[in-house]
Amino acid sequence: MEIGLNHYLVLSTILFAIGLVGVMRRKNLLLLFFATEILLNAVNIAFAAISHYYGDMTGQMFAFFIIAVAASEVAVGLGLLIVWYKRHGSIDLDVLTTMKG
Amino acid sequence: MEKYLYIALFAPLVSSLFSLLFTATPKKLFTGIVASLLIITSLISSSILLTHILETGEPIHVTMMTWMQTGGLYIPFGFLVDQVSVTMMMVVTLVSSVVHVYAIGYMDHDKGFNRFFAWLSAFVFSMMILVMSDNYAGLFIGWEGVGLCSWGLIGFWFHKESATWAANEAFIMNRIADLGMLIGLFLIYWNTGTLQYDGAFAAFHQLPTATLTWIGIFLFIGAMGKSAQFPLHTWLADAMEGPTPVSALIHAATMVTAGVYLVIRSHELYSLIPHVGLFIASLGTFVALFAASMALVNRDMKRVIAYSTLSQLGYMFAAAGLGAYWVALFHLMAHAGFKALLFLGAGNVMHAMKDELDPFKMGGLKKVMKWTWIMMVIGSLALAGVIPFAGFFSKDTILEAAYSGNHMVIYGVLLFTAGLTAFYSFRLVALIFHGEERYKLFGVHPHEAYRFMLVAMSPLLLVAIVVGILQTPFFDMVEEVLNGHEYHIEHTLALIMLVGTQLFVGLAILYAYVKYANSKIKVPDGTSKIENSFAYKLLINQYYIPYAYEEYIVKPYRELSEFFWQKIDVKVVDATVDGIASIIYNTGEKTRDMQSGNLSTMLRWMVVGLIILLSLAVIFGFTVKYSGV
Amino acid sequence: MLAPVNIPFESLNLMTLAPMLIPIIGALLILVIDVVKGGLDKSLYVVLALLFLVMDFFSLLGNAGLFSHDGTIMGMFDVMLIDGLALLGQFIIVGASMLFIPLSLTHKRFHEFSYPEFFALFLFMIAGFQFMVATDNIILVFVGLETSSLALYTLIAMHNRDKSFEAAIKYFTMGALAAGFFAFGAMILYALTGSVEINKIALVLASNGYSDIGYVLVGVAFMLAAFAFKLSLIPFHTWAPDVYEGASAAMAGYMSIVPKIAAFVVAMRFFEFLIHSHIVWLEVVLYAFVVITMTASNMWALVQTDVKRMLAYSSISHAGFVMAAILIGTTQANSALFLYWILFSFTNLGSFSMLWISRQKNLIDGQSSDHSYDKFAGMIKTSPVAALIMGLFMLSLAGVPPFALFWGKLYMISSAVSSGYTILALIMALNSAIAGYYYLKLIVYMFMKEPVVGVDGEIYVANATLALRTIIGIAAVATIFAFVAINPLLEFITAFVSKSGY
Amino acid sequence: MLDHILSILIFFPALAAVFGFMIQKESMRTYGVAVALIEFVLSLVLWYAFDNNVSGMQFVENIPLIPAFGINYSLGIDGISLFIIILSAFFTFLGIVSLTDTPKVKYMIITLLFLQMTMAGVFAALDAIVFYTFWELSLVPMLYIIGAWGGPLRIYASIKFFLYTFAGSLVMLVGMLFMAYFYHQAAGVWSFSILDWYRLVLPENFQLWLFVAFFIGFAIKVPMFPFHTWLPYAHGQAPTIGSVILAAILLKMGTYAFVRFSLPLFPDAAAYFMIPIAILAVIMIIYTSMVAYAQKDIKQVVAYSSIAHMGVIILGTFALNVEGVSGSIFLMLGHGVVAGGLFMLVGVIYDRRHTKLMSEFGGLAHVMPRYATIFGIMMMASVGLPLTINFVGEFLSLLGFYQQSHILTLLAGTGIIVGAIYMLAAYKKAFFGEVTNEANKNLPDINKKELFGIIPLVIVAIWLGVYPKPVLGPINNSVTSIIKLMHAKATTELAKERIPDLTKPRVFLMKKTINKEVN
Repeated sequence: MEIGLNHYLVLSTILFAIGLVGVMRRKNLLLLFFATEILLNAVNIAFAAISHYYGDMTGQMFAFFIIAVAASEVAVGLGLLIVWYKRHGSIDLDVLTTMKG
Repeated sequence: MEKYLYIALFAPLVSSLFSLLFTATPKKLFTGIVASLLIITSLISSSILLTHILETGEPIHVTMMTWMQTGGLYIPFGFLVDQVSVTMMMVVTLVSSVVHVYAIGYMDHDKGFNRFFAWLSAFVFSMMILVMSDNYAGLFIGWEGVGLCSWGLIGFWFHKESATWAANEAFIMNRIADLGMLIGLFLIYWNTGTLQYDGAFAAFHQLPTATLTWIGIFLFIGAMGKSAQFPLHTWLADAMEGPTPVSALIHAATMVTAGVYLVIRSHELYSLIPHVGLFIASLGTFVALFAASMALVNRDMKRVIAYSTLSQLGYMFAAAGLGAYWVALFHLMAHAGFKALLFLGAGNVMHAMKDELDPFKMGGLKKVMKWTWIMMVIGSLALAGVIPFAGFFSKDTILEAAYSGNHMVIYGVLLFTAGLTAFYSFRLVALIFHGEERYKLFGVHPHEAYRFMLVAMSPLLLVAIVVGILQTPFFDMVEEVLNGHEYHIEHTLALIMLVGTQLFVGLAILYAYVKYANSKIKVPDGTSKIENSFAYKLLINQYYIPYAYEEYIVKPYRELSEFFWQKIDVKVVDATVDGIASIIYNTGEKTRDMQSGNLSTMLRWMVVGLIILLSLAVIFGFTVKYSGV
Repeated sequence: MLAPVNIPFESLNLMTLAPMLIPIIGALLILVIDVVKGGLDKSLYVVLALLFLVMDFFSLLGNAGLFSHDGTIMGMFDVMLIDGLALLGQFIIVGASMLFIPLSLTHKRFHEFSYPEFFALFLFMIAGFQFMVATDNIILVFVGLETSSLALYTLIAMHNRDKSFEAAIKYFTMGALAAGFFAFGAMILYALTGSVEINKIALVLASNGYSDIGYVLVGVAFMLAAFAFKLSLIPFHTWAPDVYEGASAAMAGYMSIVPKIAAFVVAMRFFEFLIHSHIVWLEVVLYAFVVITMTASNMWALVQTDVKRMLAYSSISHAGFVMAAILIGTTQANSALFLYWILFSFTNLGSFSMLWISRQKNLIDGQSSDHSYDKFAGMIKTSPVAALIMGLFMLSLAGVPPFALFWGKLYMISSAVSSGYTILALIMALNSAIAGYYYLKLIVYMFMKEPVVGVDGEIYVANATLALRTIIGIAAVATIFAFVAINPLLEFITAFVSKSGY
Repeated sequence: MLDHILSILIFFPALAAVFGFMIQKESMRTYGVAVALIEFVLSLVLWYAFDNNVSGMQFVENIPLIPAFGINYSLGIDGISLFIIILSAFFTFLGIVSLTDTPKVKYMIITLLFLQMTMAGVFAALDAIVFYTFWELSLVPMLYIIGAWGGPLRIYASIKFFLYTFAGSLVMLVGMLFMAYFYHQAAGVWSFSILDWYRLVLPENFQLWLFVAFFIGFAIKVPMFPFHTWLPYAHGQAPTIGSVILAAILLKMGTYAFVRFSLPLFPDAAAYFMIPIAILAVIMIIYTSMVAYAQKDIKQVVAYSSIAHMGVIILGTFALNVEGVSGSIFLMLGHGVVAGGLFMLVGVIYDRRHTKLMSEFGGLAHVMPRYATIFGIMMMASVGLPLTINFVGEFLSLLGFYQQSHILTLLAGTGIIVGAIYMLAAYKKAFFGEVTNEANKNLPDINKKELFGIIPLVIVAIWLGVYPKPVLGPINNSVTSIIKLMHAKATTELAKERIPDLTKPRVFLMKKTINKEVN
């Protein structure tokens, strides 16, 4: 069986769905960040595949930018997470509920 | 002559305003004197106008200034003195002059002396506007004005609950009728384009009968209220709560006859619609009998006279309805004289008896109040229609008019009522002035009224005695305006009728004396057989009509008002508004939990939103794909 | 080997990049200064930042002059785009930022302003926003979006309270998810059209007659979700109230204006061609967004007990209101969007600033939050001028004429009316009435209630300095006398918008 | 100066109010009286300079404000608006003069002056947006007056007042925007000028919808049944001065707007909706009169009576003939004077006893005879006795509508009965009978300051009842031109039939005495 564009796209979609489920289900902040990374990387796969399919570099450029953005996101995210952990000793989402209504 | 017109009209206004200045101050005798003098000035001016009319026959018509003008409507303050209005002016100014002077004595000890004269003169002014106006709108001003003054005067002793209640009743009942009148005015305006008498009368001839009928009916509704015709009659008896001079002036001589005046003034209308006229006559006849019946048993001196007034108004309407306008006007004039006389006499009695009204508690007053007795007797004779007093001429002519118009039922009823009238008039006289001196049981020491009060009453006495002989000159004067004709019944028949009527009346008087002028009369205590009879109860309770009004109109109105407020306005209309607001607020309150503050939930909301968008996209995509577009 | 690339320097059109470069240079300069000599007073950085913003503004003016002369300009390999939308967006972004920066000169010391990084990040963020609006390229939009967002998360967190961190984390996490949406949506569109430039995407889609409408819509749905997050449309709004509450009042006011206008400009670029192609789905969905966002957030604003949180919900509602312009899609509507937003930025920044000057270091006894309604009770008695100004802002927000926001509402509703959206116009109008209640509630507290015992007028201006007073004064004057400026503004905006083809 | 007298009238009080912040508290009342007096004199100057023979707009000012969107600052008055402006200045003056010892009197006077600005603005505006601006702006000072000086429920009442009217007028705003849009479609340019709009003939179905949109805004303001429930609360809670201005002027904005907008812009719709609106008006008259009768609080009686009178005004307006419309405008003035006076009078007793419940009183005529007399006069004016100001208006309004419907006029006419019932009942409860309540035994009679506020109203109420011509004349001119315009613009048969054609000579069967003395 030859691996075509559709397979990549399906894989990407599946990964994205997994990411979404992770975002919804995870209660641990760190794992939540992982899930968002999965989302972005799912998109990266698709971009790379489509770029190849069209023979156009734009998609890959986009993918690179996404990687860069993801990296900075991790930096900021982890920074926030560490501060929070220092103050509260927990990275459970259910603690983050002082504001509501 | 215009000068006198304005003097006649505005002297009462000046008088009223002058007295008004002192309303809040203690009694000042000069307000009464000045007011009386001004009213007498008005009387003199009116007399001058009367002479002028008699001499020249030329009506005086002036337009003072514009009142309202917009669109096609033009209403001036215009005044017309013609044969009819000058008659009314004379009646009004004469009676009011008498009453003013009389009241100086009658209101002697009253705190509201000054206020009384302010109101009384204001009334005269309104009445003058009413009769002198040359258009319906001006008439309406006076119409409402006298209603207002009547309210103020009935409720003059405003500390009394019954007085203020009666005042409000009178005002409101009059307003009901005024609405009818107002509608009549609207009809006249939209059909003729004017409210001036001359313009409207001329135009009436070209209007369809149906329209004229409506106009006639609505105007008459107005007249019914002011003249207290059934079913708007209850206020008149209650209006006796006012000071007696007021009853004499307003509720006997002038205001209540305004309705009759309206019909007479609009005779050009009513002569075009005789079927309405017949209805008016029938209603008048009915009221004549109906009111007389209530007067038979009543134990309140003033109320008896009030019912008698009502009954006589019925006579006037009967005459006016039958087209005998001049007769109606004549009876109006005569009636004003003797009825005012009776009331003022009753006032004397009240004064003497310390405001006692029940004639059963009097008796034998003849000895102490000789002059009053004489006046009351003459007044009663005139009322009863005994020859040669005023009432005979006027009332007899009404009967003749009914007879010659072949309205036998009306004739019969009116004749019968004449008997009743004689009976209740002399029942009163007998109870008050004859028989045992029952008042002694109550420790009252009656005395005759002030001399000047008696003198003041004398013009009325004169009217009651002599006005009858003026019938023919009066006819000559007004026939030009009222297109009337004298009633000539075959001589012998007339003679038979005359004798028969007089006999009937005489018997009634005799019966009254026999029954009530004896020493066996006791103050009724509710145990006698007659007092427990059905007829008596019916009559003493005024056919239960006030009761029915209270029970079936006033109470439901009050309850409905309460219901509208508490249930509809607060619980439905306002609650709906607040309900909408609180629905919005509560929706916010209930759904704010969506913002749980939990990051997981927030993320899920985002995903849910995305999924909704995606599902819609897919649905829409399929729809487009398979709809063949 | 690669052939040498020969690109004439002029064709780069460097001045298209100038407005973004200026704040970046400024940010770098601030960082350098800090490295060279630390511990300098914040006022230096404030002035520096302001200076660079002013320069930025002038460069924008220069570009605006070019644009009005030559029309749309492309630059930097056709990545940069200077058109009316870009310019208007940037004017608002830079203008609002200029108003915001002096707000850091508070009377009380606050943690974040003592770091020069705050100002550097701030300038980076502005550059990011400018990139977002001044391009047609989805990649650059994405990069701009993320640059600004990441800077913003940090700025919020720097307020250094528990709530600020919570807010930053929430905002960040949801932002990451939204970034995923954006990327996925972009990917689908790229897959369908082979392009990442909006006008090319539009061309390709139009040329094949939207044959794969289902896929297009899926892509659009993802993009829409991402924008909805940024614009805080329900149900993607949940971050907004918490973040506004957690951030400092000044920052909250800033957030209600600048990020949103950037997102609006991009949304306008992205959705207008779809709206004009009469994609019913989009119309329905946008309609629903507009109505639900306006109405629901109004309802939630009604029940708030904290003024700042109320203003947060009110900002959501205003965003929903303005979203209607995207739905309507006429020139008038798009002009109305900018007009509205300019007026809104003065008023809203003003009202948040009023909260900002009343900010205490610590909560007053018996207060549950920084800006509860109770705190403002009887303000007219203790501090009448402040109360009047606050009342003025509230009336303007409620849309009472002749104050600023009324004219925006007027023009916006008019654009709905002119395009046949009668029901929408009515809903917009009635929502203003609902909104009236919560603005009024504050007025009622300020003017009609008795002061809370133990509160003196000082607390309402605890934070006031000349700078803050000036900013509030400018906002108040602009709010009152807006009617003078409406005509030139309107002509200017309409010219720019219509010249850009929107 | 006369060229800009309207602007001066509008902005002078506002400017004075701003300066008022600098005035010392003790001197504030004098300052307020002076400013209000100047304003009132200015309004009289306006009247003096007004040309009675011109039926169109006078003192027109026109400054472009937002020409790109067709919004101009344009002012002008005709016979319809002239007198309401004078009345508003008059009431502001009297209100400030008769202000009792109000707390925070400085703020009160500043607020009143702002209110005067908005009132003058509403009635002088010839541009829909300018009109709308002042219309909405007038809510704010009133909100503050009720909310800051009101009774125990003042906050509820003030918010209800504000939001209810605010919501209604937003719907109206949408209507205005539609109107401008249609004008744009027809003429190619934007315009919010009312006079421009007058020249626009709309298809009937558009008219109907727009009419409804405007109607909602106006009806809530008037207030018409069933949108009236804010009014009893507002009056019940407002301080005396608030009620006076509210009843005398603010309510008139709604009815004035009907004449200014609804009739000339939508003649077909006005004819179409005439009967339903008249039915509402009749309900207003009878129903609210009955509700008034059930009230226990004398101020609420007057409040509900206002609604009933507004019903008559509406009825007259929708008579669509000169008589009715002139009458309704005259009744606006009349009701302003009378209801304003009655509220002032209620305030007099409230100041003494701090209660308005009629059960607390009784027999006041004994202890306060002057007060009772004046109250009586105003009450009689309120029930529409001839030779008082209200009669002229009521008579003409009902007369006008009689041309359109007999039965509805008859029903509306019952207003003179039910009106008398609640008024007399209230008067009886409060003034007649013996003084039973110990607290009332030694009440001082109405004092000089209060008399100074009320006597002018009594004088006006009687003067204009006896000689309405100086006012009715200009009104008649302007109304005639509006009716002509309406007839010319009417497209449907119904409207042509219901709106009289004044270009043809009026056809009556007889025209002998009419117009004999016209000039």
